Parts: sequence; C-alpha cells; structure tokens
Amino acid sequence: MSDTKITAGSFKPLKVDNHEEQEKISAPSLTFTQDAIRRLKQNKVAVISLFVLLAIILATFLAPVIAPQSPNTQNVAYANLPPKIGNGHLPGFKGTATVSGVTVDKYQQAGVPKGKSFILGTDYLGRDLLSRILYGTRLSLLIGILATLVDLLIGIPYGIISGWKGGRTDTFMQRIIEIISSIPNLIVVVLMMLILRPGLLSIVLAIGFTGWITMARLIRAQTFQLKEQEFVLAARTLGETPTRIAWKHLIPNLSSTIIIQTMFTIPSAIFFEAFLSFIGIGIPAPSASLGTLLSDGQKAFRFLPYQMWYPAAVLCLIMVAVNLLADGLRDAFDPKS
Amino acid sequence: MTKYLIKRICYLVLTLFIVASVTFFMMKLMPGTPYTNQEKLSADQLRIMNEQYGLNKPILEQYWIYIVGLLHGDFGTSFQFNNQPVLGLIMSRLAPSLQIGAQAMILGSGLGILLGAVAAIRKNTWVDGVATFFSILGISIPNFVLAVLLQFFLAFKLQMFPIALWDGFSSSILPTLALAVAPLANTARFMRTEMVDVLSSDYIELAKAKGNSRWQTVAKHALRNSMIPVVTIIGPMAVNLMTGSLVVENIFSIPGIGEQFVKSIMTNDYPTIMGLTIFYSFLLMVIILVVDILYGIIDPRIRLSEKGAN
Amino acid sequence: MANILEVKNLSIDFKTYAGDVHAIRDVSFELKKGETLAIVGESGSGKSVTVRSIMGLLASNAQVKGGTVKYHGDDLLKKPEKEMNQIRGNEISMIFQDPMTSLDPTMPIGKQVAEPLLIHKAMNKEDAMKRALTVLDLVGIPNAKERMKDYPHQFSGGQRQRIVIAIAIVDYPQVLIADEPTTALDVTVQAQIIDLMKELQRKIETSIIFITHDLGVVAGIADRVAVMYAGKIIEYGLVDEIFYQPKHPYTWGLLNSMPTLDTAGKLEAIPGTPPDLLDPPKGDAFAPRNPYALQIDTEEMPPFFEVSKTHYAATWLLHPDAPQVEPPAAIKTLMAKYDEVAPQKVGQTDGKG
Amino acid sequence: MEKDKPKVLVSVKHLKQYFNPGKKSEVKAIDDISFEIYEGETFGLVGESGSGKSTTGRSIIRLYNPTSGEILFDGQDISKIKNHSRQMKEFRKEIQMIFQDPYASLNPRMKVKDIIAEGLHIHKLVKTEAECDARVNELLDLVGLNKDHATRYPHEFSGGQRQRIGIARALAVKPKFIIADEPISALDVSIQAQVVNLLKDIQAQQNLTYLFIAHDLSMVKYISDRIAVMHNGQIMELASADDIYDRPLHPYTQSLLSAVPQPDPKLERKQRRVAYDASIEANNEGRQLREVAPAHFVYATEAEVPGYQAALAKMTQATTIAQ
Amino acid sequence: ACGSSGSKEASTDTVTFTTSDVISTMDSALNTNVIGAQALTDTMEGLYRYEGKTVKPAIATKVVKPTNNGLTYTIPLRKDAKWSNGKALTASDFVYAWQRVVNPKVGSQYAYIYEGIKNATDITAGKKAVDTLGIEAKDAHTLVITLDKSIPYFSQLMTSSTFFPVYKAAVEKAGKAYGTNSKTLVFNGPYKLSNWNGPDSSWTEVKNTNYWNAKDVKVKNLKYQVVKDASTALNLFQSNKVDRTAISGDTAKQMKNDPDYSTLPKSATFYMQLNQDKNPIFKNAKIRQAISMTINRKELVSQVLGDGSKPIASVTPKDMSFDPTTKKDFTSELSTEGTKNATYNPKEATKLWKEGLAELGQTGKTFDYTMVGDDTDTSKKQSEYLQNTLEKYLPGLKVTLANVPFKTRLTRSDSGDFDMVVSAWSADFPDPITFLDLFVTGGDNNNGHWSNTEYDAQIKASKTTNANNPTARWQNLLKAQDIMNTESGVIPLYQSGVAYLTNANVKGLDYGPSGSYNNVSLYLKK
Ligand SMILES: Nc1ncnc2c1ncn2[C@@H]1O[C@H](COP(=O)(O)OP(=O)(O)OP(=O)(O)O)[C@@H](O)[C@H]1O
Ligand SMILES: Nc1ncnc2c1ncn2[C@@H]1O[C@H](COP(=O)(O)OP(=O)(O)OP(=O)(O)O)[C@@H](O)[C@H]1O
Ligand SMILES: [Mg+2]
Ligand SMILES: [Mg+2]
Repeated sequence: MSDTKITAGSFKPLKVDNHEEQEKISAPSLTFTQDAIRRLKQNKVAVISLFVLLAIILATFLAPVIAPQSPNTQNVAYANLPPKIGNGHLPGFKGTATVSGVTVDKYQQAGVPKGKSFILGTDYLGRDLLSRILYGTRLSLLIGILATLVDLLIGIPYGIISGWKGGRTDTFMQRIIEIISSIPNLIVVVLMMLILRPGLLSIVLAIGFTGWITMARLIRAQTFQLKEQEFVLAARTLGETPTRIAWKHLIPNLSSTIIIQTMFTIPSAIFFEAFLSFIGIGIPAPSASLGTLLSDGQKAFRFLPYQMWYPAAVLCLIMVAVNLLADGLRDAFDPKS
Repeated sequence: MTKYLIKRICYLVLTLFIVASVTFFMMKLMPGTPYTNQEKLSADQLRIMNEQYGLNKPILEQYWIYIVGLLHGDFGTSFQFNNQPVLGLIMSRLAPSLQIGAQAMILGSGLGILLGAVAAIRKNTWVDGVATFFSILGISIPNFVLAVLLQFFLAFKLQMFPIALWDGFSSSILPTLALAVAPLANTARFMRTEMVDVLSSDYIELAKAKGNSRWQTVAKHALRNSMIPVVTIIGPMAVNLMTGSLVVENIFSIPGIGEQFVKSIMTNDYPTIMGLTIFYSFLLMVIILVVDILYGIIDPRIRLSEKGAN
Repeated sequence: MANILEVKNLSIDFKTYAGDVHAIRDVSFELKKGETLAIVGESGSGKSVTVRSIMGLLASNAQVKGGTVKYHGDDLLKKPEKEMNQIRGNEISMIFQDPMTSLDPTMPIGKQVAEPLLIHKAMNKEDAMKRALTVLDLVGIPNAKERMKDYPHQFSGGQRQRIVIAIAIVDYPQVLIADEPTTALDVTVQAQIIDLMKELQRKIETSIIFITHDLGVVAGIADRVAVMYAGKIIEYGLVDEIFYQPKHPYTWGLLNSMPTLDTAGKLEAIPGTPPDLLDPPKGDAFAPRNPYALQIDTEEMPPFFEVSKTHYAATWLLHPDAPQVEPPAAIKTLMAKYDEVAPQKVGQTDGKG
Repeated sequence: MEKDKPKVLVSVKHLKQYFNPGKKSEVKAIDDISFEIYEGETFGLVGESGSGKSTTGRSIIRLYNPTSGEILFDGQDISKIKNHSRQMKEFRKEIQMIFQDPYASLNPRMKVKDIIAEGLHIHKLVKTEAECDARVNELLDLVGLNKDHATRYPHEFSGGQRQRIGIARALAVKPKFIIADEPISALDVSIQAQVVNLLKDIQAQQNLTYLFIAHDLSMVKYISDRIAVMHNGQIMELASADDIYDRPLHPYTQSLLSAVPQPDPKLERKQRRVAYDASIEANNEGRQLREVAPAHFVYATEAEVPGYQAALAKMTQATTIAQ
Repeated sequence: ACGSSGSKEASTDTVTFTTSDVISTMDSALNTNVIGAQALTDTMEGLYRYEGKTVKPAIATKVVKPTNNGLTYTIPLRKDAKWSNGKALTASDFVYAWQRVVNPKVGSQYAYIYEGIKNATDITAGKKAVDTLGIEAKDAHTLVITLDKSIPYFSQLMTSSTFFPVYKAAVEKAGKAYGTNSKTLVFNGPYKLSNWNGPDSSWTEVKNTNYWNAKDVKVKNLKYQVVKDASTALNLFQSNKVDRTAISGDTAKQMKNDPDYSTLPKSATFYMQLNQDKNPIFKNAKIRQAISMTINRKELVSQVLGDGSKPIASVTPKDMSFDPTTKKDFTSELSTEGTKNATYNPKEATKLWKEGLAELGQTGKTFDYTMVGDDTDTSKKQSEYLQNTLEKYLPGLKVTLANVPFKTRLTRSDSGDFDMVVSAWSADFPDPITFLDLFVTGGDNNNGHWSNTEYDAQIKASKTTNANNPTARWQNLLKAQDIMNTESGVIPLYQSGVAYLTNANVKGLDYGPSGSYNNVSLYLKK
C-alpha cells in the first residue's frame, strides 16, 4: 500500500451527506413481466420455439392466401399422389412411388398435366395435402385455444373460490372435482356428440368439461398459499372486497401458473382431438384437423407414408415448440432461476 | 390408520354412488335404444323385452333397481352381447389392458424417474439437453403414430416382435413400448423439475457437508424427496394406462377394455357403459387411495399428520 | 497457538446475467485451535460465501478469483472433489441457519446423525447408531433412544437445531462452521443452543467459526471477531477489542444502532443501504453511509491498520495523517470499560490457547 | 404515564381465539386474555414463537372472527361487526397493520404507487388521480422514500425500504391505531434502527397508538411504554416497560430476560440463564392476571400475590440501593 | 400352409382368418350379425346348406318341393345326423328351435323372417300361443311345415341360421347364458367352437367328428382373429400370420395388382334416401333424379372405395337372384329408362335440378342439408365424395356431413332426423323382395317416406296373387324396381364388395348368397 497518491486533501472530511444518493436505485426499472421477458429472451430454445409457433400460427391464419388450393377441392383422378415440387428433381419430392420394386411416376399415371404438382402430395380424394395441413393446423390450434378459454373461465374462478373459502366449501368443491374426474372423458364426449351433434363445439365442450380440473387444482393450491401471504392480509385490513382481492392480488400472482398451465392445455386439447378423430368422432368431414389428417395418414402408412409423416411432423413441431416454450416460461417466471 | 382407511373407503363408496347415479341419468339422456336395429321387433316383443330389462318402469324405479343391483355386485347384462353379464365382460377384457398398462407404467415411470434425475443432476449440460429433448419428443408423438411405427419397423421389417394379436408376453412388448413413452416423458419432466428444486434445498447442502459424494447425496436424500410429487401424477397416469388405450389395443389387436369401451358406446350398450364407468371410477379411486398411502410411506410428514388427525 | 485454518486474500465472484457479483473481495483471517471466531456483518456482506468456500460448497456460478484456504497447510481450494468429501463432515463440519429445512424430511433422525460415521469412519450400522445416540444425548434430546426413529417434523425448532449440531459434531471435527445457527430461533432457545455449543467446544476441543449478525450473540460466544462489510473484512480483533476499542465507523454504527436495555432517546441508525456488489465503489464501500468519511475514502480502499497485535481495522481514520474524530457518545462509554476488562480478557485467551 | 387519566383506545376483554374449534386439531391460540391500550402509547407484546402474539393482533384487526370475548375500540365493540358491512369498512380505516415479512407483505405485481394508493381508493379518500399522486408522494416523503420510487416494483427495494412502503400503505388511510407485527425482525441490525426511528417519529407526529409485537426484547423495551409478556396464549405479566425489565416478577419473564444476549462481552460473561419451569402453570385453577402493584399485573393465583409483592419490594430496594 | 415359417404340425391343418368383430352371441335365435352368422354356419346346420349358389340338402335328405298350393313342406331328415355330444338330432330339435325364435319372450330381432310360416306373425305379436307355429315333428325324422301363404324363397330361407335347430337340453340348462360361451353350446355342424368365451377376440373352431358329413370336412381347425386396423391386417398377412384377410380403403387400392388379391361382391347395396317429410322439395322427382345423376358411381367405387364394390343402378344387387325362366340376372332385366337415372350425367343433373326448383317455385334458394352416414372409414370417404359432387353440380345446395355410429344412424333415420341418409341393406335371403319390401309405403326402413301406389301394388301382388306363380311374381318385382328407378325414389349407389388377400394355398372358399362361407368345401393345397 503506497502512500504516493495520498495528498493532504485526501483526509478532508467528506461533508456531503450523500446517503440519499444511495437510496437511488441504479438498475433500470423492470416490471415483473419485463423481468420475465428478459429471462425468457436469454433462453434461446424458448425464443426459437416462440418464433416457430408464431410462424405456424401466422401460416395457418394466412392459409386462405398461401394454401395452393381450397382444402376441400376434390379431384379423385389425382388421388394419393406423392409429394412433388416443380419438376420433381428434389429427393423425396419427385412424385414417384415404388410399386412392387419398380419406380413409377405417379403423376404420369394419373395423367396430371406437366407443371402441375402438389408439394406435399394429395390424399385419397385428390385433395392437396399442404392445403389440408394448413387448414387442419388452424382448426387444431383453434380447438386448443377454445379449450384454453374454457379452462380459464372455469378453472380459475373455481380454483380461486375453492382455495379462498376453504373449509366446507372447499371440501365440497373438491369432491365435485373428484367425481367429475372419475367420469371417463369418452362418455362425456359421446354424450355431447349425441346431444349437440358432432363438431367443434362438442369437442371443445367435452374437453372443457374435464379440462379445467388441473387448472382448478393448481390455482386452488396456490390460492391457499397466497391468501395467507401478508400482502393479501394487508388488502383485507384495508377493507378490500374478496372479488377485488382476487382481481388485484390473486390473479396477477397466479399469472405464471396460469400461463404455464395454458401452455399444457393447448397441446393436450389438440392431442385429445387427434384421439377422437382416431376413434372416429372428431371433427366432421370435410373439415380437416391435424387429428383427422393423422388418423387418415396412419391407415395409409404402409403405402403412402407421406400422408402420416407430414401431419405428424407438424403436430410434433407444435408440441415440441409449445413444450419448450412452456419450459422456458416456467423458468422465466421463476425468480429463483 | 384403519380409521383413516375406513373414512377413505366411505368417501370412495359415496363418490361411486354419485358417479353411478350421474352416469345412469346421463345414459337415460342418450337418444336411441339399445335394440334399435334394422330388424323389426313386434310391439309385443318390444314390450316383453322392455319388461325383461326393466325398461318399462319409471326411471326412478329403474334407477333404484340398478343401484340395488350394484350393491349386490350385479352390473346388469350387456345389450350388445346378448345376456352376457357386464361384470364378466369387463373382467374378461381387463386382463390384457391391465397387463400392458402395468408394464407400461412400471417401465415408463421407472425410466422416467431415472432420466429426470440424471437430467436434474446434470442440469444445463448436454445430458440435460438430450434428456429434455427426448422427453418432450415423447410427449409430442401421438401414441398411435408411435404404435404404427413400432409395428412396421420392429415387427414387420425386422421381425423382432409379433406384429399383433394377443399371445403371450412377447406380444405385449410393442404395445407396452408404445404406451410407455408418454408416461416416461411426463415423469421425466416432472422429476427433473422437482429434483432441481430438491437439489437446491438445505438438507441436500447438509448432506454434501457431511461428506456424501454427489451420487450418494442423490441416492440417499434427493431421490426419495423428489419422488413425493411425482407420485401424484403417477396415480392418474396409471388409471389411464390400465383402463386401456383403445388406439394401441386396436393397432395391436389386443382384446382390451379400451376397445370394449368404445364399442359399447358405439352400440348404445348402456349397462356396459355404466358398468365400465363405475369400474373405471372405482379403479381410479383405488389407485388414488394407494397413491395416498404410498405418499405417506414416502413422506413421513403426511403419514403422521393423518395419524394425528385420527 | 497453531493456525488450523488460514484464509488468505480470498476473492470470489458470482457470474450473473447482470454481470459479476464481487461477493468476496480480498478476505484474510485465520482460525486457531480451540478458539471461536465470530464473523458479523449485515445480510449480503459475504459471510456465508466465505465459509462455503472453506467447505468447497460454492454455487456453480461461483468463481474463485484468487487466494488460498489452507487447512493444516493444504489449500482446500485446490483439493479434488474426492478428497474434499473426506474432509467434509469429518474434519470440517457445518451447521446451517435454518433448522426447519436442513434435515431430510424423509429420513429418521438417528440415521441422519449416524450418516457421517458411515461415510467416514467405516463403522458398521449398529455402532454408528450407538454413537449417534450418545451424541444425541449429548446435545440434549430427551428420550433420545426412542426418538431416533422419529422424523424431523416431529421435533421442535430448537430440538431440530440440536440434531443438526449432533450431525456436525458426531465425527468430532477439528473445525465447526456454524452459519447463523440461532437466527431462526427464539431468544430462550438461542441461549440454550449457544450454551450447548460452548460446552461442546470444551468437550471436543474444536475450533468454531460462528456467523451471526447479532452482536449480542457475538459477545457471548466469540474469542475473536471479524466484522464484514460489502465482501471485505473491515475490522478484526479479540472480542473485547471489538466491543470496547472499536476503530471502524461501521463497527461504531453497528454497536450504536442496537438499543441496550438502558438506551433512551433516538437510536443512532446507520443511514442508507449497503452497496451493490455488482459494481462496488472504488474506495471504501462504507463511505457513502459514513458520517466520518474522508475525501480519500471515495478514491482508494483503506488498507488494514494495526491497532494492536491482534486488532486491525481498515479505515483511513487510522492513518497518521487523518484528523482525529470523536466516536459517538455511546462508543465512548464502551471504550471507557475497556481498561477494566482488558487484562482479564488477555489472560483468558492465553488460558485457552 | 405522566398523564393521570389516559384515555383507553383499545380494550380487550376475555378474548379467546381457537382454531378448528371442536376438532381434534383444535388450537387454543389465545385463551382468555384481557388488557387495555391507552391512546398515544406503544403497547409492546413479547413472547416466544407460537405464544399467540400475532393471533392477538390479527383478532383485534378482525382478520379472524374471535371465538369469544369483546374487543372495544374507541368504546365500540368491534368483535361482532359483520364482515363486509359498512361498519366494518369504517373500522378498517381506523386500524392498520404493519407486517413482519418485507418480501411477502407487498404484492410483487403492483407498483409502489398502487400499493400505497390501494387504501385511498377503497375508502374514497381521494377524488382525482392528481390528488392521489400528491397524497402518495406525501406519504413516500413521510417514510423517507423518494418520489420517483412510486413507479417501481417492490422487488427493486431493499428490506428496509420495503418495510417503509408497508408503513406508508398503513398510514395512507390515516388510522388511529397501528398493529406492528414484528416489523423489524426480518431486517438487518443497521436497518432496524432506521425503521424504529421512523415509527417513533410518525407516532409523535400523528398521535398514533401502537401495538408493537416483537421477540427482540431490547427493541421492545426501547419502543414501548407498557409491555405484556405472552406465553401459551396467556398474558403472564403486564407492566410498564421499566418495571418489566427492572422488576420482572413472573418466572417466565425472568427467564426470557435472562436469555437476551447483550452486546457487551463483560455482561455476557456474567449473564446467568434462568430456565423456566412451565409446570407452575400446570395447575391453572384460579390463575388470572392480578395487579400485584399499581399498574403491574402478574398471572397468578390469589395465594401467590403476596409472594410476588414481597419479591417486588425486595427488587425495588435493590435498585434504590444501587442508585 | 399357415406361413412359410409354419413348421409346427398342427398349423398345417389350420386356416386363419381375420374378422372385423367379435361374436356377440352364438344363440341362433338372437344373432343379428354376419360374424355370428358365419360362426353358426360353421358349427351348426339347418335343413339346407348353400354349396356355391345352389341350395343343397343338409340335415334334410333332399330339397323339398311344397305341396298344397305351396303351403306345406314335408321334409325328411337324415337319420345319421347327430349332435356334437353324440346324441341323435331329431325333428323336435327343429320344432323347439323355431318356436323359440318366434316366442316374443326370447326377443329375437329376426323373428320377422318367419313371416309366412303359419301363425308366426301372430305369435310374435303375442296373439297366439307358441305351439301353434306351423311346424310339426311328424316323426323323429320328418318335419312338416305349414305356411300361411306361399314363400317363393322358402328353400333359400332354410339355409339361414335363424332356422337352425338347437339342442333343447343345452338351452334349458344354460338358460339366459345360452350362446354366451362354448360350454353352453352343443353343435351339429362341421365344426365346434372350442374354448370360446363371450367377448373373446379370437376363437378356434375344430372339426366336429360327429358331423354327419365329417369325412368331407378337410381342414381341422379354423381360426378367427379380430383385427380392426387395416395396416395391421396387411402386416399380419404379409408375415404369413393369417391366411385370409379383408382389406379396405387405400390398402385395398394399393394391393390391387397383388396375386393374392381378390374381391367378393356382397348381396348388399348402399343407397341414399331423401327425407320427403322434412324437405318437400324431395317430393319432386326431378330433384331426386338430379341428385342421382350427379353421382359418378364408377369413380366412387374405383377411386374412393377401391375395394371391389360395383356401381349399381338399382337397390337390388347383381348376382343374387335370377329370372325363374330365363335365368337372367334380375338387374339385367331392368328397363333402361330407370337405370339411366343412375348414370353420371352432371349436365342433365343441373338442368333437372333447376327445372325441379322452378316447378317448386324455389329457384335461387339455398338449401342447407345434413347428410347422415355411418362413421366407418369407407362411409366417411364416400360421404365426403358425395358432398363434394352434390355441391358442385347442384347450385344452392350445401351439404353438411354427420357420420355417426351405426346405431345412431339408425335412430336418426327412424326418427326422421336427417335430410339425406346413406343406408345399406344386406340380403336376408337371396330374393329381390328382401330389398324391395323395404320401400313400400309405411315400410319400417323406408326412412325417406317415398311413396308410390303403383309400386305398393306390385309388391303386394308379388306376395299375394302371384305368390305361387314365379314368373308373374318376377314381373311384379321387376316392375316395382323399375318404378323406383324411374322415380329415383331411393337413389342406389353401389353394390358393396370386399377385397381380400388370400394365401395361395387356401382353396375351396365358397361364399354363398346368404352372406356366409360354406367352409365344408375349404381345403389346403399342400
Ligand atoms: N449463487 C450466487 N449467485 C450470485 N450471487 C450470489 C450467490 N451467492 C451469493 N451471492 C451474493 O454474494 C453476496 C454475499 O452473500 P452471502 O450469502 O455470503 O451473504 P451473507 O453475509 O451470508 O448474508 P446473510 O446474512 O443474508 O446470510 C450477496 O450479495 C449475494 O447476493
Ligand atoms: N390459522 C391458524 N390455524 C390453526 N392454528 C393457528 C393458525 N394461526 C395460528 N395458529 C396457531 O396458534 C398459535 C399461536 O400462533 P401465533 O402466530 O399467534 O404465534 P406468535 O406468537 O405470533 O408466534 P411467532 O413469534 O412465531 O410469530 C400457534 O400454535 C399457531 O400454530
Ligand atoms: Mg448467510
Ligand atoms: Mg407471529
């Protein structure tokens, strides 16, 4: 420690009382959400997933513009054509198929005029698969979103009320949940289908009938914790009504749980619809959903594998993206990380 | 403990009763009758059959008869399989589903726990990345797609396993695999999250401070504690698996209960639907009870608080 | 007196999104056989990080920037994981702050206490359990024999902390590190635990590093005291020196802000808040809150000035050129007491060493 | 204390607060306590963890519905007003609470401004947004915080600052009475003094009455006028702060005091811990809070009173001699 | 034969089939489906049995001609017929079985095909006692059957499982459980079910050594496996795990050129009914004709179904019934005026549609109709195809699809809860009347409520005045079918067929007009 730098003036008392300065917060003011977004941004995988999802959503909602043709236009003469791009030079998109060891040009066989091609091939009624996938994905996403709405509209209030009231009310509400969850989903679906007619509404209602239970359970458990939190007690001592406490204090603090759970609701709804399609009570024809496309594709897999691969790929992509995003969100909303 | 069990069983019975009632009235809401067919039944035949099935009585009385029957273990007879008792029907279809379900459950959750634990311990390394990727992929592939792929590649092309049909253990392997992937992936993810939490807790610190190596710490302290919440998801998962997966049963031509369920729905076979629903609920609640007891075994805090409450 | 443990120029950073947190900045101290060193300082001053580095239990984002931790002459920071496992829980043990969370909720406590023996002493299970029982008796768990099979949640907070202590001493360690072992406890229980630790120290002749932010506790247990502020030790000395001859304005502030049973009038609070260790000030980190700050405090970090052979303080006020300042009145009262106490204190320390 | 007839602001009479009454898990958190708090004073409540301090505070502010007993606030019985009634709303303005945990007591998703203004809006104490801002700034200033802190979120503040935000929130509705439930025990030593000073200043300024709950006895002694010592849901001893510290009569109080660590090695070396033998409470027959000396109450049977009086006399003598 | 890998001895004597569903009952009185009917045909035997397209005596010693104006059949039974338990089979076993079917207490859904046998209808309606049925055991080996009115297709009817005998003691012993597992059953056919339990998804039939004709039964075991998934079936077949399997949809289309591929037309047709009650525009013939003409049946069967189904111009299928005199196929004798309505002609269709609408004063209106169909894959595909083609050529028509489970479809058809419905009918016995009878005014299955008095009159005449005059009756039926065709009262779509993959070693498959195989003739080429 050399004293060289020390001058006489160094030992003058520092009279400015600058501890006020200390109280200034130097870091930029970040809201909780901003903070979460910052953390999310750091997670490259999650960001990529987000963009993939946005791209898919955009593509499906622009389907009327970008789809090569209407998803329901049939041309049975062109049925089951394999994928082909342009003149068919790209491997995997040549428009050929191997029939008993011989490679044949399916397009030629079907008498498709030169220059006309289907990027992802056609289905059993000669409908363009790409267009159907675009529209199908849109419908599947819509189902996911609608199911989420039900989830939000029932699950959250139910969970909050059950958790907030506690005691007998809670026991009663939990019993109801137990009972509902012990009724097989399929029964509900079929009943809805019979009463309401097959279609989007039935599927969404059926998914919604039991779909909100996980959300309600999570919210209830969290509400139990939150309601003992001192800031909630503070609001009570200020005379805030329970409804307003729910809006101002509970829901904002439940938001991460809600977002993450939603992220799981969407894919499970899409999955459930796929399952319904498989057993034949999904979206009615001619509308396509990823589920109907997949179940059709599965049946044709031996000979026309592309009819399963492409919808499966899209479904997997959405699932993977949503799941990775959900993981990212969970981490982002967890201040501990 | 016995007191607790009795209380739980009372709840179980009550819930079953409600489920039975709800399904009963739901079935009555369903349009159509079980014997709608293209064939013509004479009015007299119809009347006699309705009498035989008790369908001519007022709904409330039918309900009463049904509930009383249930109490005697009588689930009624199937419409679809003429005169076949529903209980027998369920039992004969249950075995394959239970076997595959249990195998898938054990395989899936076992491997899932392992995978999740490894991912958590190697958090933020490539191991974690790979494990996460596979578990997400596992959740993302519908099991029917998986079943088709397994059948085509492993059984048809490579002839490693039977293609389908129900004939001994070897024919249960592929369906087990197809079903195991989702629980595997789910448990792995759940386990990872939980394990990461547990690994950052004080008692793990203390375990390390005692001189436990990393793996000793995990084996002795972290694993068990991380399993506690995992057990909760294992319950419903087990029910879903054991009550059969229509899809996988269909693809592998397994005479399982999932397939039967859809069939009875499609044929308006009300007694079978009701029987299956009640049975399903029963299974669900028994599994939840088992899980709760398991829970207590894994987590002494719960065990004791219940003892205390009784 | 031999130094069991010597920490020299230890610097530790944490990597975070916002940049590096300079949590420990050039910390040095030593621990002698059989003595108790108390580390005091407010939250975030780096007490825990310091002792965790001794245990080799730093978080994964920690980076040792420099310095050594010598235990019997070996640098612990350079030891491979395997050898550290041999030392942890065997020669150096640690007690954590929160007795409610530091026991494994799913394992009977007997097993938890016996665990270090099984790891280090190659004992069979039965012997280990016997020894565990002895130790549990020693720390004062009533009915220890029956209660070995019980689980942590069946014990009160004070009892749990005793169990944690039992785990730490079951191997008769040379060094016992206690990170705020009583902060979560009631005063009455706290008093019991402190008495217990003193007694155990006598019995097993261990050296203790005791972390706390409560000066009252320090006064009761410590032989020597290190006061930390913002990742640095700013004053270091025998317990009486720190309490009756404090030199650093921060130590003054600390002593002053605690009401004693006869404090009247306004409390002398230390204004402001501790600095952000992401970007610690260039000079004395305490300067912005220091009413006695000098110009130089904003420019250069003060070095340690020797007050006595055992007493050092890092404040420019001790520089020969610095102006003489009047410590606050309460401190002066304390200082007055020093003379009566000093001889007695020295004698005591000698007796121990 | 100089005032001869202090006005009683809060009067608790035979208050009982049981949790899960009738069930096996019943907890008698408060079992028949009575005391009075005078206007303008600070009433300290000490005791070990689980002794019922928080429960007392929360019962008074009606976070719980008392099992039995009366709570008179300003002469009005508040133990039986209905939740969500107009009376309740009125009452909510009069009493406020400051909480222990500076992290849990502020909603992490709300801005400081909204946290402080919440009470203003509920009780319609401000009419315009501008008026609201002005009042929030005034309050921030009062607790020693900066105006531009209003738009920030709680997690950006240190513990001491958060505690001050909590105080500002309580003060916003201009209460008469504040219950401070361990407001400083989660804070650093150096910060504790800041908050205690602030509380004292505000009390003087606004003529507030405090119920100050803490387990740090030195701080309670410093801030309180009178102190009640709680144990197992009962008040063991109630007297002026000085009496409690200088002339503790009940063995529990004595034990508690002996355990307080003093920041003075010399004293500490001399300090002898007194263990408390709870068995004297075992026979609870006829035990109640009795006045053994003017304004000095001890939880005792009729028969024990003379013994306590004798002890008190001895202590008084000892102190006088010392002086 | 069972597979290249099949080295096990037993397997050489086993033929394995896939089947689409389980047996729901083995009680011949209660069975309603083709799976049960096949199992019954394998294991039981009635008076006659189909061999190829001809009715051959089975338990009867000869195919009997009626006497008494076609009202009495005296049928001699073979004396060597035995039950599988070795007991002799007698005429009273038939009497017991038949009385069971018509007994309303038994609740046979097929009791109606006894119509014409003396008192049958009255007995099912509960008006007469069971023992008044027109069947009588004259002696142990002679059966006398009396009819109310002559049944021209009586012999064909006797091949149907509903007329099989049952072993009385077994029925009485098992009570309600009769037919729910193999233990309750006693057989008299070429095979016996072994170890079959209710809802089993596979079952084995072993050769019945007590069968009177056991020497002609060449295959020891028949194994049936329920396989629902098309690609699983294909995989199993290609790995030689099954010898014969039906394939459908794309699998069928893709396997068309495989040497093991074959198709089998069924005596079943798919047709569309239009709900005239709900939508009066369907009362207009032009509208109906327009709808019929928009459908390209050829494309439908070849491109969409691809499973061996054939276009058809009438609801009565081809290759089922033949002119008693000319021996020509029923469908080949229909007038072209009617069949042209079932020929694809979109231009004409659009024209008729517009004309029809103009006649109704509905020009320019839009019509939003629901087309109900089954929820099988094939049905869904055809619905999609029909929807597209209808909307394309009939301006203003919008079709919504409702592909629902079978029973739901029936319920909706019955209750008129549809605008259009695609239904199917499979012959109960090989005679046009089994189809034509459906669409008389007020007919149970006439869900569209198309009604034509002339049509009704022709059907009635065929049953009454001309019942004993095969030629005149034939003309009645042809007329009726022509009327329906010209009117497009019901719109025929196609005759359903099934595509099969069959192991080349399996020979002698004999599919009879009744919809079951006669597995007596089955053999394996070694
Ligand atoms: N894993 C970590 N990542 C980033 N910063 C850390 C980490 N661990 C500790 N720190 C920082 O290091 C500094 C010292 O922390 P430390 O835990 O040693 O404080 P302490 O003195 O023990 O405080 P307390 O009394 O609250 O326990 C703090 O500023 C803290 O934020
Ligand atoms: N909501 C509740 N339900 C059941 N028991 C409760 C509840 N709240 C408090 N108790 C119990 O009441 C008793 C008194 O608790 P209280 O919180 O008043 O103690 P305290 O003196 O404030 O303790 P601490 O110093 O730990 O805050 C304890 O035994 C506690 O477990
Ligand atoms: Mg610390
Ligand atoms: Mg408290």
